[in-house]
Amino acid sequence: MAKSTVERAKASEASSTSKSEEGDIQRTELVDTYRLMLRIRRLEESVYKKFHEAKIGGYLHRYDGQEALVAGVVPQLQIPGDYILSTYRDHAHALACGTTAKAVMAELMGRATGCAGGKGGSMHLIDPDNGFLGGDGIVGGPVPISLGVGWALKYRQTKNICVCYFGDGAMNQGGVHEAFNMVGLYKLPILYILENNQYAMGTSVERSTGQPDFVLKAKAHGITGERVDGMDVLTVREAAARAIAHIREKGEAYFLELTCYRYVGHGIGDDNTGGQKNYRTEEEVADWKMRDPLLKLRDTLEARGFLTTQDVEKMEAEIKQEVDEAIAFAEASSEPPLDSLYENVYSE
Amino acid sequence: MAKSTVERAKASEASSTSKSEEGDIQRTELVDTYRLMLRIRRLEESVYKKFHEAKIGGYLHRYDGQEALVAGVVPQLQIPGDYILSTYRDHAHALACGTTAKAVMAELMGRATGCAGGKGGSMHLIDPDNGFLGGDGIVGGPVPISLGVGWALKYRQTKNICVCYFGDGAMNQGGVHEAFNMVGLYKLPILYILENNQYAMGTSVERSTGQPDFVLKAKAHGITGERVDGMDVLTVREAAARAIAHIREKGEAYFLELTCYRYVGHGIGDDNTGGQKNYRTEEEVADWKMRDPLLKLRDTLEARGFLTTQDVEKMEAEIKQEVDEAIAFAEASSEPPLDSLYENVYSE
Amino acid sequence: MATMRYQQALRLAMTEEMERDPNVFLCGEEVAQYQGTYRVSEGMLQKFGPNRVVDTPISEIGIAGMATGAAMVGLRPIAEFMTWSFALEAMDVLVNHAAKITYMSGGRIKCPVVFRGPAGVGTQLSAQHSQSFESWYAHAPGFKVVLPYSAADAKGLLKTAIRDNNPVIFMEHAGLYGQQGEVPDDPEFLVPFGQAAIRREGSDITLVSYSRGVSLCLKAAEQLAKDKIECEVIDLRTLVPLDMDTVIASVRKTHHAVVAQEEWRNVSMVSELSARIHEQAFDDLDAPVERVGGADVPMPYAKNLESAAIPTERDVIAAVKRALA
Amino acid sequence: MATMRYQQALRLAMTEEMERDPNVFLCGEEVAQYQGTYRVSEGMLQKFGPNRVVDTPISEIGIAGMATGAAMVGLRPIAEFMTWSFALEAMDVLVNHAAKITYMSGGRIKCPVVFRGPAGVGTQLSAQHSQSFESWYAHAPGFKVVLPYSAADAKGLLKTAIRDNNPVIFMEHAGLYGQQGEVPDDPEFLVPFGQAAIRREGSDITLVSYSRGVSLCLKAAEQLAKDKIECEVIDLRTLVPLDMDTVIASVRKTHHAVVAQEEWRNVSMVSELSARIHEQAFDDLDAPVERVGGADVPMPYAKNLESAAIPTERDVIAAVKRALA
Ligand SMILES: Cc1ncc(C[n+]2csc(CCOP(=O)(O)OP(=O)(O)O)c2C)c(N)n1
Ligand SMILES: Cc1ncc(C[n+]2csc(CCOP(=O)(O)OP(=O)(O)O)c2C)c(N)n1
Ligand SMILES: [Mg+2]
Ligand SMILES: [Mg+2]
Repeated sequence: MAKSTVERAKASEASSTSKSEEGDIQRTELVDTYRLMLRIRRLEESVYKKFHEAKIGGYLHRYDGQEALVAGVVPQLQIPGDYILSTYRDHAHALACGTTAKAVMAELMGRATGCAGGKGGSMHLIDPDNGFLGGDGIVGGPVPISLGVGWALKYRQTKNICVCYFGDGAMNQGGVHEAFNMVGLYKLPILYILENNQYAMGTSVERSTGQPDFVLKAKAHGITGERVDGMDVLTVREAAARAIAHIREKGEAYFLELTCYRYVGHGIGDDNTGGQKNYRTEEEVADWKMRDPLLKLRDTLEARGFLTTQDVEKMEAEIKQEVDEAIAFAEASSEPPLDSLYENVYSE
Repeated sequence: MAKSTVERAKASEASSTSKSEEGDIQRTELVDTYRLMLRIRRLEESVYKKFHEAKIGGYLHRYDGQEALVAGVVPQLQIPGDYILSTYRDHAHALACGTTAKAVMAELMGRATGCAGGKGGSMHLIDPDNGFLGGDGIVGGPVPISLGVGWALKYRQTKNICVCYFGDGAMNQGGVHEAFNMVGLYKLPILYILENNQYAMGTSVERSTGQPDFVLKAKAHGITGERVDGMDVLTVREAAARAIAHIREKGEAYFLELTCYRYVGHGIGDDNTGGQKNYRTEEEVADWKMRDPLLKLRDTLEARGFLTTQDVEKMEAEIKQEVDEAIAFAEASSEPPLDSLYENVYSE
Repeated sequence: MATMRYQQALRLAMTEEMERDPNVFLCGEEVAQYQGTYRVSEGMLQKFGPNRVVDTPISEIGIAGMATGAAMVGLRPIAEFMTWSFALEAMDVLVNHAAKITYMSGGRIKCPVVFRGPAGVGTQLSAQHSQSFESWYAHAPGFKVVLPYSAADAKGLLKTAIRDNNPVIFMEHAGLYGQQGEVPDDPEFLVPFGQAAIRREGSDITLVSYSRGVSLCLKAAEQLAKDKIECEVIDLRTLVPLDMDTVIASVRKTHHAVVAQEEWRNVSMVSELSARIHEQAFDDLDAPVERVGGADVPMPYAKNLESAAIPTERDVIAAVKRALA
Repeated sequence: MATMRYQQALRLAMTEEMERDPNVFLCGEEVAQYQGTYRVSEGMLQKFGPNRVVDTPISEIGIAGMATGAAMVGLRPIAEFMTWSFALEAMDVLVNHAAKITYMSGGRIKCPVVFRGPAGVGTQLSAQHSQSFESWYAHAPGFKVVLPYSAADAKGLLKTAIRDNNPVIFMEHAGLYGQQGEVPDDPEFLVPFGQAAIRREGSDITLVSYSRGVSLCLKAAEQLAKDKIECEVIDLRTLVPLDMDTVIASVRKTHHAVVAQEEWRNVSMVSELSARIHEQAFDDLDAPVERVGGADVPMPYAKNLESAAIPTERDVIAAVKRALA
């Protein structure tokens, strides 16, 4: 989807969209945004079950509640050309880049047909052909890498950009600051998206930072930025459009802090052990769910007459089928051959 | 010197000194400050010769031009009790803490009588009994350590503080940012002194930072700070007094960026190869020398009648003797015994 | 004696030492309010309060610096790495500071700090989270390197580590946290460093390992006993200091040895053990020392590949058969 | 053929490869305007401009990330660490990212990056600056590990490293920078990885080393020749991949071996070499393989202690005498 030329055209329109024009954005584009968020939500909702069936192993981090952060940004990118980096909480990013649900689900199940041939797993989804340079199991890990990707884009004198996602907890990693400073110094075309879902595992932002204004932390290294509501995908779209335009024109980085919330536990362990009780209340979770990005956009779309209940039911059915087929595909796929254990340690 | 009770009393006075009262600071204290700067200058001037005589080896970093940064701060500390950490450019810090010129020179020559028994050398002078926790060969290295020292002081509910020196280049080290953030979060009694001598080896500040306001970088982590003229020891004294009072009262960190200049090369290699020609002009060096902290204080003292030419000549003679004796002592001292090679890998 | 899990034994060791010495404190990610990622520190915040059980930001350099600096001025910190993989971020503080300050200061500074946390392979945690690097820490002088296998050792070695005046690399195996064992209640129960434990006596071949590798060897020994092959199983407990006397005495008796670990085999602890046994018991050996280790690849995610990358008792048995062939 | 210093040969390799391939660039601290801390990149800024010879802040994590990320999208970066000691700061990027991305991506991402710089002991640079950790990099899968001894290899191996599609750990010995040697001018002169060089032929004992350790062995061999002891001296050139065939073939001929390196001996490359030789040539050995390595202590500053900590040809000679005793 993100690859279609239509999208690419729209992306450039979007880049020059001002608040007033926002209302005129084509129906299809907004509906596609809703569809993407719904695809992410439904896919995420399916994975815990597969874990409990021992079809998925390892760590498993879901994106429920944060959908707007990718749906409001990635469709505006030029893929191929632009690059995306994210954390271990990366299923949504892969889907948004255009990785099929089948390739994602097969990777989660460690099958040869997975986007990383089964060698990466949930934290390491990757799809270079679609611009997705992968998740990363190390907090803050993608940020020093983004510096190199941004450097390459500038070195090659392209107009492309790198979008790098990372969490609020990652702001406390030294490597992030080294990279920010160098990105500020070299003026590299990178869009930083801070997924501020309020917690790093069980540690709230207040309990982990000496100074909670993350935009100031970016500014301290020479990177402009702003904080916007990450629960409203239209707001995210606008901010991303502004940011992307700024980057492509000025050829320098931009920092977006998107406030959002993670509905489920940090990872499946957190849900299984009920560890969440140690750091947040059910009321708090409920309050944030009132601001659900999918409900919000659906209301807008229905109000504007862009979407009917029937449309949504149809969409739900299509997506259910997509997810079911992805699961069936993954389960039917074979594990990587044993002799591939020693393959890919090196490239030819 | 820094250990005397007189000093301790004065230190507390100093802590409450305001600009207006500055004029009344006792003669002895200012004269001691001048003497300390002169001792540092003369000792530093003696070391290259010893290197060329192959009496001193390894790297060798001098403090000429930056004397005010230690002479304006360390005498105000409560030693023992307070702690000091510095970089590999650490001869001045050791002297200011009260380490004898003999123990310093013997360490530079790798003798058993050195402050580290000859095992540390120029970059690793250390003298815990005098509160000096050592130089550090790693850029930014002292800063994460200072976090632990500050933590211990708070943990023990003392009113003591830790003073941590580091260079402008160190601001680009991730560990410095991790530590700053935690110091801001935990509110620890640490005075950070950024020795901004304009260059990190051959790299000027402008060529190494995305945003040159270092005070803002500290603020971004919740640490208050200010930038002051490090070429004027009285200004440094005042700022340090303010900072120390703030830390002891509020129990939280303070950041001082002291602008200064390194007269000689980064290290002796830089002087030998003439590498300096690649990054700075002789004019620039000459301009900064016009602002020499020793000349400036001497003028003030002579103007105030605190110091006569005769006093200075006497002081020079005493210091020359001190340095000569230190060299004689070091040269007469024996190398560490060979069987000490395997000692001190572990403590009992 | 009480039966408890390895994980509880670790908690007991920390609790007893914190009760004994007010200079001991614990810091790390999620150790306090969250009760520990693996519940090792469960209840300790409630017992000792936030000044002694300290949650940190996700800043491994900061954590290592906090612990090292505090140790340099007389506290006895225990720093938890959520997993040892993340200690890679703090390598400069660990190797260039904690491990060297005593030597660089000519012995004037002590650095009594324990760095601890889960190490080794979990279950499908992929390449970045399935490793432990004990071989690295054993290579760099200045550390003591400790990897408990039994629940009793988890307690006794951790208490010794906390009382040691040097930086101790204390690696717990996540796969052993749930393992039950008999643990002495005695608050003075200390397991000395540098004394290997003979977990099983045997006369035909010596199996040397540590941490979870010991269980591979014990399982293999059981199997082999059925074929009348009697293995002596040695648990090193600490890699630095290393108890070669026990190993060599056993090899002089059995004339055969297999050294085993779960981690990557190339340039590792089993390489060192093999070299030393050959050096010190060459004439007693009837066959070269056999090494068992993990596959030299980043850990794959897929269950079948992961299983293939981790050594099992079958690999130990095969090595024994090669040695005795 | 031209006579030039090791250091110049490195510069020539980088210059030729940058002329050949616009995707190659050099970044690091003081590599450009300052002309290189050890003058390795002297003149390259003037020749290639600031986009291809890039000064960085003192940010090793940033440098490693810059090089790794750029390599992931098709550039061929050469990142210089001012010394390998400082790479400790970037260990996570090196080991958990550069070395693993190809495997974690199932081969979908290539990472053609060279990390290079001076390694090993200098002259009285103290504990934090006198070390190189090649044994660590050889332990962690995903790297190629290269340590040139001769000026010709400095050129030929670096060119091969730059053209390799994988992360290469390229360690230069500061003590060899000034060493002269004959270096082929041929811009296609490449020294393949995994092919050891026999620096001297001999029939009595095999000496295996790399980097500056080779010169210790050659000096020892000269001395020993006077006592009619003929040593075969093997320069491994690359530790990963490792050319054991050449080593084993030699040992089968000489029946004795000494493995030598300058770095800490415990759990190191010489441990691995000893283990492998014993495993692969046990029956051909008349005596156990002898290891020569640096003292297992942080490097002391004092000249006499430093000299005592670094192995010399005397240590190699002593080891040979033990082996032949
Ligand atoms: C360097 C490092 N330290 C610790 C961890 C363990 N860990 C994994 S996720 C996580 C929390 C990260 O929180 P945040 O950055 O806010 O991202 P979020 O999970 O909220 O999306 C931690 C501590 C890690 N993976 N890497
Ligand atoms: C982590 C690390 N990287 C690089 C070096 C090499 N190095 C030593 S001093 C120095 C310059 C430091 O400049 P600055 O911090 O401004 O301190 P100054 O020398 O000016 O006092 C560099 C790059 C080092 N010692 N440590
Ligand atoms: Mg978060
Ligand atoms: Mg400087």
